[in-house]
Amino acid sequence: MRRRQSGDTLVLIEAQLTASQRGLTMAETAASGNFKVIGTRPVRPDGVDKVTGRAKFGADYSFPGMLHGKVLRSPHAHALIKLIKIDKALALPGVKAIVTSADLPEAENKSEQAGEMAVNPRHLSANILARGKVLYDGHAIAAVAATSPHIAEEALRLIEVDYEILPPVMTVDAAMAPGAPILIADLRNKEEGDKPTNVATHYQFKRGDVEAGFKSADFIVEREFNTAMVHQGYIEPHNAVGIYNADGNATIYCSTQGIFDVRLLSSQVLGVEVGKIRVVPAEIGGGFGGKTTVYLEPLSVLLSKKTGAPVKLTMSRAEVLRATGPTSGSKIKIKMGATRDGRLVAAQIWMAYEAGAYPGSPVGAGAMTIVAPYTVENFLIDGYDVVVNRPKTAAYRAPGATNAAFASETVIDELAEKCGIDPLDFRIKNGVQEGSPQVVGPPYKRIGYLQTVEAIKNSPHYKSKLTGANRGRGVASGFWFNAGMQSSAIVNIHPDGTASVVTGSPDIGGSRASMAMIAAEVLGIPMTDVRPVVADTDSIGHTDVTAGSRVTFATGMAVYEAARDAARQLVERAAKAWEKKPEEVELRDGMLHTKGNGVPPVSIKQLAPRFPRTGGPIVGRASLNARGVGPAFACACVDVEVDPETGKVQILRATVAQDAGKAIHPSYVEGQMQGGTAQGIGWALNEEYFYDAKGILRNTGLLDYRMPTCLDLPAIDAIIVEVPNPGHPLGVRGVGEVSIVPPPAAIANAIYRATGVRMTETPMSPPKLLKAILRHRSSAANAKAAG
Amino acid sequence: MHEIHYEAPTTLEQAVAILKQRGEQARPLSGGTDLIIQLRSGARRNPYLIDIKYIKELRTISFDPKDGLRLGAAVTCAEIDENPLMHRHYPGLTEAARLIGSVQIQNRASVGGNLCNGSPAADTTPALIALGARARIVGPGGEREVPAEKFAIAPGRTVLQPGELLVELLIAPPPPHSSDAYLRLIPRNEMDIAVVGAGVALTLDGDRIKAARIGLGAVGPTAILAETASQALVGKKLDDAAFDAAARLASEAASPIDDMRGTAEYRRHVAGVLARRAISIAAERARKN
Amino acid sequence: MSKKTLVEATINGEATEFLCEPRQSLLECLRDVLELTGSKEGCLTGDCGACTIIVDGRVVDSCLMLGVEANGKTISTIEGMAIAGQLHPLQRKFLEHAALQCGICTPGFLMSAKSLLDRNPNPSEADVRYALAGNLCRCTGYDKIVRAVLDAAAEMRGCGAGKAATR
Amino acid sequence: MATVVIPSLLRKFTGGAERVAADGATLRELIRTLNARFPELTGDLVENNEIRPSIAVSVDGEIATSGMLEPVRPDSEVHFIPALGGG
Repeated sequence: MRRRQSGDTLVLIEAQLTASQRGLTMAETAASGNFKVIGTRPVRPDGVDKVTGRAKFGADYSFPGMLHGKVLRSPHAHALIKLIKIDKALALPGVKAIVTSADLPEAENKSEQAGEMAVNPRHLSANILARGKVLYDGHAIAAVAATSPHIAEEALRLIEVDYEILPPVMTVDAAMAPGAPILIADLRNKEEGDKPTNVATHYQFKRGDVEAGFKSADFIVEREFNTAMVHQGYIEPHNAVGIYNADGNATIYCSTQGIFDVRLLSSQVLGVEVGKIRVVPAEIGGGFGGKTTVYLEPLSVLLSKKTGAPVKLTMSRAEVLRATGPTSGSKIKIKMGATRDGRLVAAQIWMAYEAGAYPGSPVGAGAMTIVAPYTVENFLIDGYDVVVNRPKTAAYRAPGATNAAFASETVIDELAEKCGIDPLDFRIKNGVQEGSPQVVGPPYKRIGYLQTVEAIKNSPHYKSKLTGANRGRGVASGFWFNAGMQSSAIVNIHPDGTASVVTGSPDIGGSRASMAMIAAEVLGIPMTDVRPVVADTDSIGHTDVTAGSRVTFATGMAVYEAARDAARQLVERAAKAWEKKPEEVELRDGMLHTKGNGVPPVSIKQLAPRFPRTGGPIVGRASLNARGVGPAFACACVDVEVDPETGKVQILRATVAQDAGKAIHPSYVEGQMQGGTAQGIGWALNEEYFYDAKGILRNTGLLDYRMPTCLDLPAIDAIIVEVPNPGHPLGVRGVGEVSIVPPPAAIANAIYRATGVRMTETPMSPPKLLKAILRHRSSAANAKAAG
Repeated sequence: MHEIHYEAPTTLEQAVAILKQRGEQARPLSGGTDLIIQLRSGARRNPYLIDIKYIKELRTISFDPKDGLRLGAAVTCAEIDENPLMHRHYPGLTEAARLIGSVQIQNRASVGGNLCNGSPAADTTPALIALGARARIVGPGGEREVPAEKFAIAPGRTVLQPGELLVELLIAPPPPHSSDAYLRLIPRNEMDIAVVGAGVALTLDGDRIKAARIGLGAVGPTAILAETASQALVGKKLDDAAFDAAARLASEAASPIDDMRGTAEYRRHVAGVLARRAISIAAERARKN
Repeated sequence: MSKKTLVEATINGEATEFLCEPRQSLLECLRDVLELTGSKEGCLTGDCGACTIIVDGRVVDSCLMLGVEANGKTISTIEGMAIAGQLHPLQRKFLEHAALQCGICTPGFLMSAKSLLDRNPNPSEADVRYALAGNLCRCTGYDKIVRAVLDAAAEMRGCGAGKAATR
Repeated sequence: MATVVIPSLLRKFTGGAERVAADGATLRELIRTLNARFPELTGDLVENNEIRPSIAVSVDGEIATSGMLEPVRPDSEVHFIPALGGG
């Protein structure tokens, strides 16, 4: 095992900015690299609370008279609910209320915009409490409120449910087979007309002439890949405290990636106006996309309404795994062709993703990312969103892209090998850059794909020699769109010249630090003089989810604008005091200066106490629907050692390069890159949803849902590449997601070099890899015998 | 969790009396690292928990060159790992104890609890089987001893009758030129349950094997003594042929199932691989003793 | 309602009495009875380590210990780690190294790391990784956590800022 | 006239045409023009006078943030693409 102490870090900066950024003072600063705060590594403002146990996560809230709720869940994968009898449970001392779907209003069967995604309120409601039918093991049926969580649990045992068990449909193959049992009676798709189906949507992307493309290819690789359903694995289970008041107003305290989404979705499920619900963001213990929808939140309000008391619900780990939103397992058939000189000329791809119980897998994103890093002249990509008797999937870090890249980046490795070209050079040769068309058509703006590949190529890791038996090195790339959407920010200047910056983006990985840094940079004051606040839904303008790598980009843009608004007011205020025109005053390094001679400069600290007598408080504001999203690319290099007798893989070394655009707080950017890489490694090697023949999830705990421990991972070197995003005043791209995409393919490619085996299935767990190794050996032996 | 009653007797007599009184409703509580999870999930319902950690006899490790080891049933894995005599005389059992769970778990879990839990995948059981350990059980009807390989009778079930308590594990002193080893396969490097475990104890006579015992875990409903594989080593020279033959027989002794942790085919294969590796480590250690 | 038991323990240096039901875990007692919510619940099966505390000098998962078992014990939780407002070097190093993102696992990691350094002031990277293997973190990939612990150890040994830590 | 790139599966409604020229200063006007020529096409893109929630519109490579009111220039290129969520 390599004994290096820590990841080495390198920041590559490409300083030139495009013309679109001209006219922005800060952008000029960005180009010159003369930031005072941005790019430094200060301690996060919420840090002390988090290392002393003071930070309040959702489950840490309690209120006088609070009751505890628990949810009864289906023990069957697919069944009709004939009868629910609650009288025995209600009779248990301490039980205060029980709710079922009969307590929820009928929700409309339509598609509605909710944050990032389209949501069907009927499906959402039925996922929260099953209506007549259960569609997966763990599907919620009823919820109990009692004086203690133990009593609530015992009450669940006393609820009687009669089921009519139906055959489970667990895979896309089973769901798409003719005559397959139908999960949702009224589900239809365009192509099958009025025929009941399990295929919710068919996506297709087409460019050029794929047949002609293959004719021009010298090498063609065709393979089928299968990836297992996996979970985000956040350490904090879902939670919610609901308080319903007699006046019809409700408050929800919960750990969520999107308070405004919780408000909207809860209002849809409960049939209550949005304005009657306030959502207070607790600290959130990880989400990775899995906390962008609701499960317990509406139930907490419903039970509170029924009992008149605050009600807290928390999930057990088994509930988290059985009944929240993992990401899709998938089947991908892929055929790609290249010319002898290493030019990709054609790709034909068929991909089907498990949506879970209700439509909405990320297969569309998978289809749009699968060849996104490459200019391929001809392709035909078909994607199918398929319902199966598994939990409804939710977003998971670059949703859909990791499955897709596992397939395409493995095949590209194989093509590079056939062409006799280094796999990184092959990627550089075919890689997209500014002006290359995206899969969906429009050209890329400024992107840093090639720079990430070059960064790996020039890394100490790739340049080092890997020696030793059963060892191999693999590389792979990844693409993710990143997201814009709506954000709001307020910057208050306090009487002592310090500031607070208020946003609606729950801080899941240190975003308070970057928000404070951006405001400090604009105002020219120390970061420690800016206190960041994550406010509730009544205290800040609408802000979409902390997801899609959007917070530093979009909320950061709002903070930047709000701070500039405050700065403009400071200038006006000083000008007024000095009887100058505003354009004669400027704010520089926290000091207000007059242009030319005259008045000595005044600091914000000196000016602020005089606000009451010069026109009142100064509040900078911004709200926006962010444009200028800059996509992200990553490239990873992984060394493995395989035990050929047991199939166990050890990760020896890992390096990831990623284009951040501009790293506001480099430590937290590296943290995102390292964390995404770790999740990708877990996905690659051992994580999977393991269902039995009846569709019951067998691995419902963290003993058998095997996420990497710190003994399973090496130091992870993070190379931040900075190719500024021309669409952001500070050059920021999102950094939260793309690093999860390359590892599974990089590991498969490394395993190939260590063993000669091409893995086409995740997880590449010891039993699966050993089987492949033994098969490979016996076929090699047969070939030798025959030869 | 359902309601429970908790008692913490300080003598063996008290413990046995309570266990007798409560019958099947009672269960001894040692580290609780399996039991509390099972009570919480509803896999077991025992309203009476008898905390045995305050009974001195159950918390003691004693080694005597003539009589061997007496390992109290509630001695924690951490205490075993911290005991130099354990490392010197029973390195295989000690490494098995050290493999159970995290540091947090090792500070609570006991070898006795590991055995009483009756899991076929318990790490210390194949190591105990290899060492020929006997379980001393005290109950209303007096005392009895049961060999480690006979202790579990089915997954989660043991020979213990209502009212009976496992007091300690008895292991003979290691003969000259002997040692033991334990290996397991887990998909991760920590915090996992054995997909296969193999414990081996060997005694050498020059470059030949004088005695051998191979215990296998997670390859059947209970951990087993792979007798044929063990016997195949006896009288053999320490060479590849002998090791390979024993590995083959160890694979054949396995009767595993397919589950989320591994396929039957995989477990059978790995049983041989690990047995062979553990034989070779035990032989290497024995040579130095 | 089952009968409650009186438990006496020393918690973060204070003699403490509390009432609990025997079925309540020590974690539940700390969080719901004593309002010490710094110890977190992540799995209730001893697999994630978010509830790690130190009992009589040894780390345990407080979810796998009954409250009644705490009787007579000396217990340290995250709330007692900073003394008189002074952060423990581990706490400081976690902040300096950005060794946390969401922070839910942080109290457990700090308890495990403290217990390691209490026993072994000069651990290797492998020692640190072994000692922390019972604590899951899903955000960081562990790199910065391991680095922070090594740096804190160096500082506590009096080596100043360890070489391991400098970038 | 702006160029509208028709999603692959909807080209059956445009007689196989991949790129269609259409007039309009906003998406609403553009879609109105398209609707007049290819009445079956727009039902999959628009519902109740709004872009369907499952669809995102890219105008000159930028995802539209003003819905049907999004400005379109005479030389704009417009793509209809699936909406997607991040984690």
